[in-house]
Amino acid sequence: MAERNLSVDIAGVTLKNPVMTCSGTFGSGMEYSEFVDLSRLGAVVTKGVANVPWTGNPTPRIAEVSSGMLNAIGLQNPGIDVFAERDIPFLKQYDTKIVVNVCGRSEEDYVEVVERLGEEPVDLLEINISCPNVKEGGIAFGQNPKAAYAITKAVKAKAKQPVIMKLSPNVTDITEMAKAVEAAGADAVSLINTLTGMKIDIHRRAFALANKTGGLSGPAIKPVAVRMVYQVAQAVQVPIIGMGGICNAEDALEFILAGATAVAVGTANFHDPMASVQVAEGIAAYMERYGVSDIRELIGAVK
Amino acid sequence: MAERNLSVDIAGVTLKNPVMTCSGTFGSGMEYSEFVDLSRLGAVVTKGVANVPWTGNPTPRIAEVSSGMLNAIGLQNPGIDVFAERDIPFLKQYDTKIVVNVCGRSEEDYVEVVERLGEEPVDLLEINISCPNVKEGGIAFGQNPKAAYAITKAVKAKAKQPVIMKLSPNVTDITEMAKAVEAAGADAVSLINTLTGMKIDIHRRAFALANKTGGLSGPAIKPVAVRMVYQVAQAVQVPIIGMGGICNAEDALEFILAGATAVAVGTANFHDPMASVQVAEGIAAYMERYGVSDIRELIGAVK
Amino acid sequence: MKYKETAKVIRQECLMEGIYSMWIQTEQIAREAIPGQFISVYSKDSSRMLPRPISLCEIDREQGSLRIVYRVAGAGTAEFSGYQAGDDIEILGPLGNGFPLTEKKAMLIGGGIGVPPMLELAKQLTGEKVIVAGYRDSLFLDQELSANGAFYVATEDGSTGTKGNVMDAIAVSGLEADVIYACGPKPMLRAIQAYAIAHGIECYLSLEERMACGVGACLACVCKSTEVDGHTHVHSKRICKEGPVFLATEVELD
Amino acid sequence: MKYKETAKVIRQECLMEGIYSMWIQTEQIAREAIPGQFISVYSKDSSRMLPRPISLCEIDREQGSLRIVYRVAGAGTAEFSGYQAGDDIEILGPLGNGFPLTEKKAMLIGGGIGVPPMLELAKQLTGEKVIVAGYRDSLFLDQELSANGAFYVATEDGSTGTKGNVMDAIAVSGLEADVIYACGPKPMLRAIQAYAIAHGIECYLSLEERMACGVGACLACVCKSTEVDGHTHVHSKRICKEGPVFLATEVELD
Ligand SMILES: Cc1cc2nc3c(=O)[nH]c(=O)nc-3n(C[C@H](O)[C@H](O)[C@H](O)COP(=O)(O)OP(=O)(O)OC[C@H]3O[C@@H](n4cnc5c(N)ncnc54)[C@H](O)[C@@H]3O)c2cc1C
Ligand SMILES: Cc1cc2nc3c(=O)[nH]c(=O)nc-3n(C[C@H](O)[C@H](O)[C@H](O)COP(=O)(O)OP(=O)(O)OC[C@H]3O[C@@H](n4cnc5c(N)ncnc54)[C@H](O)[C@@H]3O)c2cc1C
Ligand SMILES: Cc1cc2nc3c(=O)[nH]c(=O)nc-3n(C[C@H](O)[C@H](O)[C@H](O)COP(=O)(O)O)c2cc1C
Ligand SMILES: Cc1cc2nc3c(=O)[nH]c(=O)nc-3n(C[C@H](O)[C@H](O)[C@H](O)COP(=O)(O)O)c2cc1C
Ligand code: FES
Ligand code: FES
Repeated sequence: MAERNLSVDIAGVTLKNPVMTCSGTFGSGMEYSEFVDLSRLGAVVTKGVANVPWTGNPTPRIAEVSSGMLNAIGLQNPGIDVFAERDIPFLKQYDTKIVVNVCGRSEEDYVEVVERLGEEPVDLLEINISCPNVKEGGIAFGQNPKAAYAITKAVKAKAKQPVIMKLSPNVTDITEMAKAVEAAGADAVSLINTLTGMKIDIHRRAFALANKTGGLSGPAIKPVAVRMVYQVAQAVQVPIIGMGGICNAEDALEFILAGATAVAVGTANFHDPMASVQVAEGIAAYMERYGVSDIRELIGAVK
Repeated sequence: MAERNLSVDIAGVTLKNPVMTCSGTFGSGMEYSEFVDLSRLGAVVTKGVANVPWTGNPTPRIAEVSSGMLNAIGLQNPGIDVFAERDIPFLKQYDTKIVVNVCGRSEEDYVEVVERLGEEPVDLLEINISCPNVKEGGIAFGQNPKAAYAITKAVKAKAKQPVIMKLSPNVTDITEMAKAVEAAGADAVSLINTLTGMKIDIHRRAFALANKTGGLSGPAIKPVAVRMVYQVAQAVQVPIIGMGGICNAEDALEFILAGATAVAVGTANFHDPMASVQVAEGIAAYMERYGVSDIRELIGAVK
Repeated sequence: MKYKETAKVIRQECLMEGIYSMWIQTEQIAREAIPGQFISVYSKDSSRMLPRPISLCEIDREQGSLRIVYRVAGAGTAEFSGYQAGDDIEILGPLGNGFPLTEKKAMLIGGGIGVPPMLELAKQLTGEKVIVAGYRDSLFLDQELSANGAFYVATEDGSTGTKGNVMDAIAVSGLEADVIYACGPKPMLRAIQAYAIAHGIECYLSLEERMACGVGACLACVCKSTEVDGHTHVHSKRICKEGPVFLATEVELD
Repeated sequence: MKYKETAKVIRQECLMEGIYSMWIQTEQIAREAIPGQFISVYSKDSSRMLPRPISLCEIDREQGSLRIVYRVAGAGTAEFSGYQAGDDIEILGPLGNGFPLTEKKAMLIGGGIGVPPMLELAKQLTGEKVIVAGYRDSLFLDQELSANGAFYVATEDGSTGTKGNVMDAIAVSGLEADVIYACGPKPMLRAIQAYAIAHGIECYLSLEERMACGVGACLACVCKSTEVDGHTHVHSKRICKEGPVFLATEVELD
């Protein structure tokens, strides 16, 4: 039986397999390390971290919806200092790549975190310009190609690690956004962040979330995510990290065939803490079944 | 026990209850009339009709996805002549309002159908500028406020009946679109049409739909739809017809509380042919339970 | 009339690996059903909204019961295969037009999971008939079919009957008929269509397509028709409504 | 350690309308669980992705079994209420911190569906204790609780015990303690918190919030803490991880 190659390359960083975690659904890996051997993942992507601690939104912060959930966590995080002291050393214990998700309210916020991370042993930076749950920053950068271009430029000017720009699906034309960040020097793009949604509690006659709106994630958004990955794959040259509703290897393979070089597992972790590793195993089994010797043969194979 | 008022007004047309059907999911009512008494619906909305017969897309035209489906029917229709001769007389047998959904490839196409319908006993026109499944027309008008304004103006200039503009959710800011069509004279808006999605068959390594992409509908899109109805309700004065994943009265009430004057049931018909009438009955039961004497007390009650 | 029913599973058995046979007690559907029609079966998992169309394999009008025989193809049919006697099953039917019955010398051709609808048809056709069934390797429903007419088998691996497909079996055994009824994979139907047209034989083909409504309202399940269709006046017929059974001369199989 | 298990329902009974009691056979979870902890229960319907957190009502470490008592509040709990002996049940646990056991004179207060976790706590607390339970009207678990300590009841309609809430029952019966454990609706917890702080009594409150991960990773289930929390260094603690049991002085209930 031939060795199968599952490793992929994102901007010069080699992942042992294409499976990562979605920012915000996996903490910094600590909690889920009781269930999965983090060394079996291509990379762990951390919860968004800002220059200073953020309090996040009031509760209720989540609501269940058909085949998915809404969240409005509001990027609660301890700030870069605590994060660098505690979470990075924790992740360094494992044989996996570290991707730090960065959030901010202003260009300066982002740049401060990025500069600070330049001294740290992290492999990739993922810049979240697509969080629908904070009043300032976040999605504002992610719904306008000019703003996305500018923030990418600013981050790239200071970043020591390759930069992944995380795109919002709440746009008319995702390829415009992808082209803008590519033009500004982004090394990769990740998509999709959540679709903005709302749930109303008809008995209390009130919003289900304290924040009124929240981000829709889970299998419900997978068809939109696969479509956007496909569109972006036809529009840019940089590698794509695909996410949105991936629960199993079949789902992940849809993204890879559509053009994603790597994939990330998010909401599915809440349904099954072992989901991420099972996706990686399932991809290997698929390659075995169909005699695919290198995962790269599958990337973008459906056109 | 007090009489409860379920009737609502859309641009001067009184619907006996706020429940309609979604265009394209109910034919012209003929097939479903075996299961539901059409006279118990506020209105029947027909499949999109064009000036001439359209062939539609090749098959497979649909695919199932989590809590929803993708469709790329491509607006197959017999053209306005056959429609006017056969479908309108059929619907006139029932005590319900008739809403004709109009599609076109160009402004002239739309206007031709609208003019032709001016002579017919139909109550409302719904102009579909948001179909993601046809190459020309359709969504092109629905993703650009200027184009939406222009087509609305052109249609309004010739329409004898009040005009509902049907909006696409595949936009960065739905309120911009709603404001544009309101400014151009639209009498009402309906939302949402389908979100563009894709499914890949990983075993055949091919698109699940012949058209590659299709429109995502069903409960999966409900949170996005409720959010957009809420946003539009804050942005315009004209009545809103809400749709997207409504399966039962609870779902419908979310839309009404968010600001919809009427609602429409689509994909749910495929799961249960009686869904539309059950939604109407369930709304009445909710009003009974909470002592709501007039449905209008509920419209937009959550702010 | 069509009915949406919460019917009851009478019994279910596994005919061979991945092929199940289920008898269902209905209120109305069985009493009005004819061979070649189908039912839509609904999943109990709310994430799966669309019904699964399954042909009627047997109809017991007196008992009001139906039999379906189906292959586990995905999550929906896997779910159905777990149902047990007494369980509820949500169904819509009877759907489609069904096979027109004649007294002519008939040939019934089933391929793979297209074999089941031939059983009720064989039982209801009173004239002279031959039944040809094509399988990959293992046989199912073969005993019941052979009790209802002269029975010929083709298997891909040659383990039973003619090695090859149903056309091979027809050729080898020199079978002839005045009317053909067929259900099975598209390549098989295409071959039968060509054969019937070439020989000027009246021929009915039962087609498949992805369905949403199952009743003719959504236009998901169309096939190309040679003539302009009566419904939308293009070259396109609804398999769930005008079909699933079409005259070979009526449709284009591409 | 936490475990994701496909456990087995041992038996289930309906205690009163809408309230169910289920015993579950686990591999590992019961052997490591303590009172005040909870499990996450997963739905079998793929449209419902999030687990339902349910407190442990009894723990049989030797048998490796757990008891949960829950109210049918929506689709998920309605589904669980249909499970029967022998059915699989997908669970994650044991989750949360649980109640710290002491030898002090204890008062256990449960309100409504906050009553169940008091049973295992009562069984494990060896010192002097009173148990106060508040109900709307009908009682459940009352016999088992009264077998484990002095038992006082408040009902909203006055049909049993003190008419009113648990605070009324405490006042009427002049109950006192050196440590309080409480679980129930927020208004009740708020009253107990105020009472305990005013009287300088050590007091543990078990809180509820919507949860996604149940293990501390998603930050869905936070409550306001009086001090900066250790995890994200804001005033916010994770109920699933640092809780669900908090010192009354540690949290703000708004
Ligand atoms: C008129 C008609 C009669 C049929 N009769 C039989 C029968 O008697 N026995 C039998 O085993 N099968 C029959 N089929 C095929 C059967 O409908 C599919 O195998 C079944 O829908 C698969 O569902 P699934 O959930 O297991 O698979 P999945 O692949 O998970 O289904 C996903 C979706 O695709 C649809 N789908 C998948 N395969 C098919 C298909 N071949 N045709 C139509 N839709 C499909 C499903 O209905 C569902 O909406 C018939 C199909 C049609 C159209
Ligand atoms: C730590 C903890 C312990 C609990 N212990 C018990 C118990 O022992 N017995 C009991 O009857 N109930 C308990 N609950 C409440 C129980 O979790 C909810 O009643 C249950 O999740 C409702 O699910 P559903 O699908 O029936 O309702 P739905 O309203 O349909 O649920 C929809 C979503 O909201 C969540 N949700 C709804 N109500 C609550 C709630 N009150 N708290 C948290 N999430 C909620 C569900 O988990 C689900 O994600 C506890 C909650 C927490 C947080
Ligand atoms: C609870 C929760 C928290 C999230 N937090 C972040 C975040 O901090 N930064 C970010 O870029 N994306 C965040 N996301 C978005 C996810 O990373 C991912 O893009 C999205 O959920 C789609 O993937 P999924 O459907 O697999 O969850 C969050 C999602 C969820 C559900
Ligand atoms: C099979 C199908 C066909 C449709 N055809 C049309 C159409 O002809 N015109 C139109 O405006 N919308 C069409 N739609 C969109 C629906 O009217 C509706 O906006 C959408 O499906 C969301 O509602 P739902 O989730 O309840 O189905 C179609 C949807 C489906 C599923
Ligand atoms: S499935 Fe809807 S028309 Fe046939
Ligand atoms: S539920 Fe995720 S942190 Fe508590």
